[in-house]
Amino acid sequence: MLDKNGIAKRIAKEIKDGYYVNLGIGIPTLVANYIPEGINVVLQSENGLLGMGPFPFQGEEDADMINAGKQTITTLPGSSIFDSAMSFGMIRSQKIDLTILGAMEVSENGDIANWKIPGKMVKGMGGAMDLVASAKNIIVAMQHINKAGESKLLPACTLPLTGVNCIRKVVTELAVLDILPEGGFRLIERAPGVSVDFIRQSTAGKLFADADVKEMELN
Amino acid sequence: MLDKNGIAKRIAKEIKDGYYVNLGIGIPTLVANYIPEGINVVLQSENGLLGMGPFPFQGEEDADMINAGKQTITTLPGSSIFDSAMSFGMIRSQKIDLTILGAMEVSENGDIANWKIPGKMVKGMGGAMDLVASAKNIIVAMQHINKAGESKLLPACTLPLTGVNCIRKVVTELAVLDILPEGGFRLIERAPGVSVDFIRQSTAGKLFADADVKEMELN
Amino acid sequence: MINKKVSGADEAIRDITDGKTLMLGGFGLCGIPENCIAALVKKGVKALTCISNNAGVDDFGIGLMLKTRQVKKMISSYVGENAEFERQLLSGELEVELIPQGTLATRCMAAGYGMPAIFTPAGVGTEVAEGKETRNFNGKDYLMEYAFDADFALVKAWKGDTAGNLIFRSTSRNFNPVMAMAGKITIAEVEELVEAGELDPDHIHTPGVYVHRIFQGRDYEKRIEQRTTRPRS
Amino acid sequence: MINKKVSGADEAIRDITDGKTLMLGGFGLCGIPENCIAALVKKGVKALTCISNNAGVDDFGIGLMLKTRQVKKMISSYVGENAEFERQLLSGELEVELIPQGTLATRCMAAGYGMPAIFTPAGVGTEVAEGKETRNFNGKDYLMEYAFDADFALVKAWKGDTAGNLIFRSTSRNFNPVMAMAGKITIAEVEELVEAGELDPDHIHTPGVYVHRIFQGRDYEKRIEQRTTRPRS
Repeated sequence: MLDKNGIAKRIAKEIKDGYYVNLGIGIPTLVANYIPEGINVVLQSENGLLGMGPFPFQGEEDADMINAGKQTITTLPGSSIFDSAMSFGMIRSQKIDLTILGAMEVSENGDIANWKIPGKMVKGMGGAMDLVASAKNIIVAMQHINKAGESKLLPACTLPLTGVNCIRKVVTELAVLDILPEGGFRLIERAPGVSVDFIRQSTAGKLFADADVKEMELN
Repeated sequence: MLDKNGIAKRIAKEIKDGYYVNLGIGIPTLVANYIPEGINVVLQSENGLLGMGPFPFQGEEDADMINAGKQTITTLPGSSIFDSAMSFGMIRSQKIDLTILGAMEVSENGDIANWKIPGKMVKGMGGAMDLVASAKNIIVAMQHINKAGESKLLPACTLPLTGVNCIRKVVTELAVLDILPEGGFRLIERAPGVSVDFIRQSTAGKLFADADVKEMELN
Repeated sequence: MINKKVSGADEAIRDITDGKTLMLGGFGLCGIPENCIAALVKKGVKALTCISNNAGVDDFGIGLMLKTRQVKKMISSYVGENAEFERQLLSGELEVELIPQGTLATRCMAAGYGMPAIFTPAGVGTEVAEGKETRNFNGKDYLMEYAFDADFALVKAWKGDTAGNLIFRSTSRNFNPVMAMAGKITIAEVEELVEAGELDPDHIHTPGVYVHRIFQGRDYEKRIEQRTTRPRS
Repeated sequence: MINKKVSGADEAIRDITDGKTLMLGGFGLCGIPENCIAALVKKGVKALTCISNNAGVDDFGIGLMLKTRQVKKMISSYVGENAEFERQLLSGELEVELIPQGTLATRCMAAGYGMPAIFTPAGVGTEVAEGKETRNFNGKDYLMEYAFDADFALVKAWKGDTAGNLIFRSTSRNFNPVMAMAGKITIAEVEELVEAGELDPDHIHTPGVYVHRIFQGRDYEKRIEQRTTRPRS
């Protein structure tokens, strides 16, 4: 079973040289720590930055330089700054090669819910609806099961949707799964030490799994 | 009867302190020469400049600094440069207080034709269609009659239209005329030495004129 | 050039009265019009509709105006950092319209660019789409979203000149340029106000034509929400 | 950063083949991609559709490609400076679509901003409106105009870096930034190409994500169409 860093590490392997990537808040942010050496990637932050660098050194924080998670960050040589309209312009026109974001629920037909729990939580969707509606390549980083042991990979989402029929790949603490165009989760890799049976038990949506599905390689 | 500079001089009196103004090619360009002292006006050039200054001194022409007539020009303190989308964005959102442009024909209901003579002339509309469709305040600088003595202020335009029902004021070599909301030209001022009768003769469209309409003051 | 300079925040917001619709620039607490917000709190104007990506935090930014109950309605994309906001929302004291961040930005741009409506795929198939026109282009569904209609836009820039030209610094740019274009009256507060002619025309982000009033702000706090650092190795 | 640098115009246009749709930046002869045009003439690629505000003059700019009959169709707003153009148009050798300048700019922006269509009042009631959807918003009629779909955008900037970031100078900016955003493949030629990190992130007009290839141009002529001056008094 993977921890958050393990999920981030596995997702980092999906990033290819030359990609422009948008990382959501939470686990996706951690992905930046695991991008392999020699891979040139530009991180977009939808508040208006291409070329997000690491956190600043202590004492060098700049209130004017933050990422979409409101964290102080830095630029890199070749960075550019732009306004919010252009930022979402480049997202809508699919200039961003890969979007990685979190989810509370994902359904077997690729719907995603991650912004609202009626009566309980009203943080808002931020840029997530724009990202999932526009991106050509989206990976969801999420927990496969909640603390009560209930699956979050469902036949249909129960929470208000963020986007419909848009997710094609999910990485959880248990597995890597593709969502098939015709519907259903296809198990691609197991987390180390996790059995296909346990993944099947933990997936409420339709699951297609070969008995001999391989274990993830994380290094 | 006014020459081109006279028309420009008369139009300049319509410009108020604090106006952003777009000047078309031809007579309208001359208007800049007659803006009264003490009136603060910012000229917009739709290729992407606010704060157009005078022509450069000889030897200081800059190929990168031109106006919408492709003339070399200069900037003024407080000028700004922007792209073509923003330029027409500010035109459409009516940030420009006054637009002055030329015409080949104007009709008594405020239509204008100035971009095409079928089979003869195909220069294109440039920014004129955007300007006339968007501006809240448009003055047309034009010849009242052509070389054959025919009126260009018509009941209806004969040439392909640039815009419909958009012109409210016309200044010609003979007169200043308003176009009434209900249709028809209303004579406001006569050019020096021009009679109301001659203006009536020279106006094919419906004309409303008091016998004692005043003569223009040009200084 | 036309001189847009006013003495300060109080003069700049003099005609913002009860019930007006305001746009406020900024993302989180980054690039917010601190001086204008303080002046609005001091003035006590009420029943405002505020269009802003976020709602500040409990004790800063738009949060200050929520505390004093000056806001009737918020139109935002993300409000997750403000407990007082959540309380007013859940109790029904505050109307809230949550819309996608890109839709928010583009509806501002549409107003500034004289486009009455735009099409975006954001929110198709979700509750955001309820009651909206959906239209298919090239096999993909889009929502039609209308340009905002705001009485005032309050923005914060780094530098500005007396002609109203603005330059933003780093990611404090965010919504400020698009809102500056969109207000019927746009008020800009700047960290440094210079004479017309001191800014390079090629580097101006917001041309002065969009700005009606400009003043040099003071006592900027520029609070940081998430102070993240790395150790010097 | 991702390195977008190529050796020069020939390499940059290597995959522009017969029948492609190109956007070309510039207003008149100001800010046109001189090196790319020269390379296209040399290569002799044919049956091109060119989207450009103007068509150059007889012996410069896109005029060079008209002379060699490489252009099948022009989409422009103003073409009044080119006799060869007028001849080909009147003889029927050249297809021409004339559209309002703001519509041209906004259809480029729409492509770059992922908006399938936009609304503009320009051309309502004229022959430009023929066959187009008209829609009324708040009592005013607008035409619906579609985003352009161009295979390549060829733009000219003043400075650029290897990450593809562009800075334009003076009014040579014009259509270049909006076309840079709009091409499926965007090729930028610059007067000065520098390493990533040498340009101020706050002053970049076109972020590198929009630019696929960049090269340092040479032998810029930067011809002036209307050399207007005033005497030194």
